Amino acid sequence: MKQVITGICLAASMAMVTAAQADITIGVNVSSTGPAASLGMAEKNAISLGPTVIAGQKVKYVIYDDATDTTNAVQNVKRLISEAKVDVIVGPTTSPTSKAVTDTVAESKTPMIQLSPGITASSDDPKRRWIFNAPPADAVYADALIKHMVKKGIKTVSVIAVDDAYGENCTVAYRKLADQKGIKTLTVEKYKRADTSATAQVLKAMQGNPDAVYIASSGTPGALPHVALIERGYKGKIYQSGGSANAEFLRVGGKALEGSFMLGSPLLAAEQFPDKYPAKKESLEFVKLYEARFGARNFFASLSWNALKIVEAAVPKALKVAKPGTEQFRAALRDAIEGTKGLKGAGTVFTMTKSDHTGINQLGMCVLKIENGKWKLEDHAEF
Amino acid sequence: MIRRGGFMLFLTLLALLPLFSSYYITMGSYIGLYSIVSLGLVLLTGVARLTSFGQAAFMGVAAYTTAILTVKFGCSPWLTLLIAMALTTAIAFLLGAITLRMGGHYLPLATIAWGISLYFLFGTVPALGGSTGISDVSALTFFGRELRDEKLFYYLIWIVCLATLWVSTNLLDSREGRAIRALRGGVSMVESFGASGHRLKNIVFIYSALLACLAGWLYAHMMRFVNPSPFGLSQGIEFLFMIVIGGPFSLWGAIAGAAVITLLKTLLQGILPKLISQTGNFEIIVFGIMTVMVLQWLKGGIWSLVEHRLPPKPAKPVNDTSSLAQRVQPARRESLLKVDGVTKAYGGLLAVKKMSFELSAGEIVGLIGPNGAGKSTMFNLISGELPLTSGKIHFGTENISSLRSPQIARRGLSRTFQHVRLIPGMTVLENVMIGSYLRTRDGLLAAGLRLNQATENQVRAEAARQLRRVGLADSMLIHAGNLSLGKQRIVEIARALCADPLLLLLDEPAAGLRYLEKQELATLLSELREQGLSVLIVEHDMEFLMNLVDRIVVMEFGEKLAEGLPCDIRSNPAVLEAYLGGV
Amino acid sequence: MTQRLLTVRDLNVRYGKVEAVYKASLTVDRGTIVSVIGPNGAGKSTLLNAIMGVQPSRGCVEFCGSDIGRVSIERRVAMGLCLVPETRELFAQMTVEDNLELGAFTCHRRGDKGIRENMKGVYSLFPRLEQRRTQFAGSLSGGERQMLALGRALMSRPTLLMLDEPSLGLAPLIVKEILHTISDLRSTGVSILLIEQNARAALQISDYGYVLENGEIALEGASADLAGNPRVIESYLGMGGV
Amino acid sequence: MDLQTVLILAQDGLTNGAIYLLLAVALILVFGVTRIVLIPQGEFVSYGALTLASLQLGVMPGTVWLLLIMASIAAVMETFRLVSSEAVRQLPVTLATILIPPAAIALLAKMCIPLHLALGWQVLLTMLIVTPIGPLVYRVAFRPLADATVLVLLIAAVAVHFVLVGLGLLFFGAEGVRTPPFSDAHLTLGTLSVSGQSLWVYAASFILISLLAWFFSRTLYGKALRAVAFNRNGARLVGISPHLAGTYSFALAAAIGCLSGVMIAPITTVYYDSGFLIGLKGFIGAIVGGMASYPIAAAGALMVGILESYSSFWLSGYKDVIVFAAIIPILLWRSLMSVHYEEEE
Repeated sequence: MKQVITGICLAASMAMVTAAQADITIGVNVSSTGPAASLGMAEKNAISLGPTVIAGQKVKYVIYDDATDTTNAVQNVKRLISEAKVDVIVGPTTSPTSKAVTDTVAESKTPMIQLSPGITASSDDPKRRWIFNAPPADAVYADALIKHMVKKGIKTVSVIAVDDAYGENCTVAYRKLADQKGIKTLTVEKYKRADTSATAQVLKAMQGNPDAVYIASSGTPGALPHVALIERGYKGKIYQSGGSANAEFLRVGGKALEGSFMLGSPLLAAEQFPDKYPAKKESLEFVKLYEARFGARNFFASLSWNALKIVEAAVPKALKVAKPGTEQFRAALRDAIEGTKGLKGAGTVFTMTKSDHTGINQLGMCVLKIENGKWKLEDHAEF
Repeated sequence: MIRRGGFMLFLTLLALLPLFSSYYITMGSYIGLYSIVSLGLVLLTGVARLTSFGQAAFMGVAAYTTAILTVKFGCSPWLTLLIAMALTTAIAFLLGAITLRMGGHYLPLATIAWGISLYFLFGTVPALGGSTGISDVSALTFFGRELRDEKLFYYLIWIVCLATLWVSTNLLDSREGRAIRALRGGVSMVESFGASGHRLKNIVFIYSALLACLAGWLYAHMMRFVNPSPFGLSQGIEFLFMIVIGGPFSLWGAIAGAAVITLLKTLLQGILPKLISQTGNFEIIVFGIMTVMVLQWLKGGIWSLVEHRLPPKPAKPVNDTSSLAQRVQPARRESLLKVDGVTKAYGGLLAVKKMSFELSAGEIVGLIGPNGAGKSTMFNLISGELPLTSGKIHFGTENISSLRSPQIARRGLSRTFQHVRLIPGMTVLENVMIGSYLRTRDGLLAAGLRLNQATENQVRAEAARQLRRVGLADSMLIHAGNLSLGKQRIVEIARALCADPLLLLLDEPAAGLRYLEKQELATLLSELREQGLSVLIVEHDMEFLMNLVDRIVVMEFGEKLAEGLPCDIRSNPAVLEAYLGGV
Repeated sequence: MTQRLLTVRDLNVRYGKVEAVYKASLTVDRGTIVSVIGPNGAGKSTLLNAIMGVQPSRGCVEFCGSDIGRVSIERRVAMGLCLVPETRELFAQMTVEDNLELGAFTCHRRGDKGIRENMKGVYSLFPRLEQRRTQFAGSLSGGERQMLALGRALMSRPTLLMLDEPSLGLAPLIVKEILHTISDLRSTGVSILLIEQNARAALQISDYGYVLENGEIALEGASADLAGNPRVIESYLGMGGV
Repeated sequence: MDLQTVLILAQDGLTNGAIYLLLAVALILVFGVTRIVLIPQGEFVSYGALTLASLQLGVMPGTVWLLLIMASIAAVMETFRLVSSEAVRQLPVTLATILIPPAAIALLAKMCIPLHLALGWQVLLTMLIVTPIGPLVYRVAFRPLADATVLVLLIAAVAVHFVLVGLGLLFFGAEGVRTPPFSDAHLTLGTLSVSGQSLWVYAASFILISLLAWFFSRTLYGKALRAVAFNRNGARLVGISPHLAGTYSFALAAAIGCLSGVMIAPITTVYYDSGFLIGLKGFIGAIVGGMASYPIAAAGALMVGILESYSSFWLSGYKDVIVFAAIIPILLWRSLMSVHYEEEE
């Protein structure tokens, strides 16, 4: 019995020793399967375009999939922290998974750039101190949406939201602003990603003839109610939330999408932006890289790409303080990320502050119109 | 010794695991949680032959109950545990009450539906946090100290897990537990000893739901965050895979399964993306294939491979000191059973037509007739397994025509079966102990906490006494399946005797027995009569009955053909015609 | 000239640890009726089930000169072996005609198109079935069910028909009718292996008989000889023993 | 809610209900014949839709690979079985029947894909590809379990469901598809406009149900399947092999599932895992029918469709909760109706 115990202790100490190397390790946890797979897959693709060397240090990526499951997400993040000893985490994809790992990340004092909007983090909250967001906050979306609606003279809106965290968050952010601006919400209808029909929801939404219908969904599921609206002869305006901004959506939705509006990253119509748009060069660069490898450009891919950009910019500052793989390095990296200023990414410009860990303003947002199966720039913020 | 050593080694490993990285603690905690759920599922699936895909949903009920009550109302987590358990019991009881009377596949189908609707409900109701979930669930407190350290939580989970293992083991080895294990011999067998099959099934289902509830409650306080995704149907299915792969017939199989699936999942998530260029939760393909393969080739799961190599568990000693209370046998010649104009119709077909006969205390009566004459139907009418169409049956002075078999059993009627119904995997002694179901009162709580040892000893002693009475003292600790048919029939008689009956009903006890075995059986029955027992035997072997019984009732075409002393019956021309036939 | 149709040698059947049939050997010649009699529980049904392949067994079963020990039930049916079990196993929720038609399933698979004619033959044998053509099998009386079971078996054009207690539970008059029919079948070229508790009747219509007791063949001989054997008669009233 | 809305909702519910009806019928068929609760039924639906979508994009559908892989596994299992039962002589014929049809179908698909055939031909090709997967699933997963209890078969069915969903993701990816409708025509009845695709669904369901009714009541093979469902022993004694019946019933189930998938693909977006929920709604119909009665199950399935449609309108967020919770009163009703039922092993 004694020998066994000694053996186990030995093995344990061996396991402890192996993890010490000086490379920068970036842990990635995305939902490349499960309900959020279409988002996670693109995010994972973009990671493979990330830098292999930052400031002379080799970069090692450790990538896990959480299958859009919170239990898995926590497990993966713990694994990244304690086994891979990562310096920074990119991910998770969805807001429930992000929420689930919040405690773990805070306790381990590891900076994390999450790819879901959900939680807006700041240094004031000890738990969310270590968390940064790569996508614009829901409020930024809602702001652009409402502005455009006001411009078009829309007074009444029905919302059709997919029944998941994304749909929920979009709806909440939208309603907050809409109430302020005097836009009346007639009804909020929900449907499931795998539903075979959204006719009933559409009929309900069309009651009272709203000026516009706002569809809040991510990925291809947004097409189902959209098509049903057209089939039922809805003549008003249709807005799609930013989550549907990918080529697959255009393919699945087909003709029905013509003339509808969509919130999205400037990335999607980067070529159409005037040259004075600050992040135009960076956006086009990413589009070129990504489209060469993976086909059509993707907003979600740009999130993880931007997250890596933020890390790339922050690492040199942190290296001055400590060596990668140490707690000091992680703390320094966190501070450096918080100090990000005017960093140009794909389709946005980041300026973080202590109270704002998102760092994206209206520069990272535009309204697009779908014409001939393509995105046409409809409206953008002043710059 | 090996068993004990293995267990100690297991405990040591558990205790030392937190020395490794925090990741191993998480894995260990998950394995512990899943083991708790799987333990319940083993009882449900492996022992009671029912199953549920809704265990994850029961976890969800508890997790959400505690999350809401602690976050929104500031309740103590210990109070919420009680509330969650009450809620779980209510839901499980309802589901069980609705489905358990029907075929075995209705419960799992209902749990699929309920698992899905609950999952969607969690995701939809705004008060439950919607799909985003509820964060900042309060930590558990022990004597005013918050349990936030994951190492401590890991130990807590495993203490709970080992405790449930202990309780489950105790339960299986108790009065109710034996009856539950006996369910696989058919509900009618268990009911003939006064247990209600429906109630037993419901108990197992509720118990397994409660274990899931406990795990869910722990989960919520460990993660301190709940959202619908871990409580979906696929998690419920994964639990089932755990026990199928781990081994559904052993409690340790649950822990083995939980460990194997959890570890394998992690391993596969590392390996599969390298093999398949795409990412995806492709481990489900592997789990599915593994499950089908285990079902096809290794019914006992992984644990059966281990169990195979272990020495058998030592038998508990029989200490024959105290005894169970016994009924007073009625005086001889007193009327014990009176069948009065009983008819049983199946649709238009009359299986039994206006049968009437009587049996007095201390008598052996034979009910004979050619095959298909309606003897077995008559028998099942008396024992209450079939309802009568018309007529009356009196047991003693009481009319039992409308009672069901457990109620009739309670009044002192014990039976054997035409096709022997012993549980092959239980020892002869344990099989006989099932017979005493109605003679003790031990509840589930006492059984689970091992407070039932005094009565258990009594029951064991009583079963041993009955086995000695029928001359099977040497075979007590053998598995019942290893006995010859003749001995199995005698074990059935011992089991019936263990219920301390006033009347013993034997259904074709001599069928398939060798000549010598028949003689031994006849001797045994004569002896029992000497001891004051009354017996009704359904048989078609006249030779066997001739020198044994006091009176014979002959049936043909569902009707009484003749009744009288054996010697008269033998020369009755109508009986001869019925048996020999002619063209 | 006789020809061996079925040869069973040293057949053993076990239920768990119990030997239900022990070293049973019997033969059936083409164009004969052979009966197996014996008390209940002697293993008669088990024997037939084993020959049919319903029950796993050890030993040798040869049919039409080939070993059929590992052949599936369905193939045995296709080879011309047919069993009418004690429980009849009719399709109660289907009509009489459907039952008969399904009896010819293997013939149909072989490409035999003579189902209609076959059915006519059965109807002429049991005119009562024709009257009840469209009734559900479950609504028939006991005797009619037995006729249907026999008729269904004949639809497959069997070479050897095995009947398990064809008189079971039937009124004497109907028993007589059915046994006559069985006896007539011989002339159509069907051989029959018959199991009966009704020993006298069975021995009357059969050519050769076996007595099965406790899973073993205790006696065999020409039916006429067996019928006269006092031991045989006695054993049914329980005086014989082994 | 005005009359028009009522009508549109009813029509929408009926369209989905017609699909559930087909699935319920297939489920009852398979359960009756093999005692398998066919949880993976839904996967044939998504396979059908996704295969058709791949053909339209001119890509080799992943189901063809699945077909070939399954056939190879079946061939290995069959070889093993025949060798161990000393029946090697049957091996060449058996292997040929297992391997040649899938290979031929794969070859056909390869030849047809570059031709960009008309929709009708593509549907036919889809059916040809997906249908044989059914019998192969039966051969590989269930046939060795033929003597197992309903419970074990159910667990195996769930495992197969997992495998098929996982393979669906592997072969088709996570994105959804939508195929062009069979016809763009609209039928206008008063104020109610019915889409051409809905009419296709009604027509196809009706034809399929009629065909099935004819098959079961008029053909010998149909009767043989029913006979196996009623009485397995009796069926064996007249020479109907339960394995053969299992194979046929799985083929029918796969064909029905595939056709359902092809028909809904233009109405909705189909994902690799969409089939499961659709299949389960068919299940509720089947349970209404006690897993035995076709007409009651059909009524139940239509009821599920309608309930779904109206609850989507009134309480869209709770639609699935309502639909799946409806099973509880249904089971209660069945439980009260059923006489004491006991399953002996």
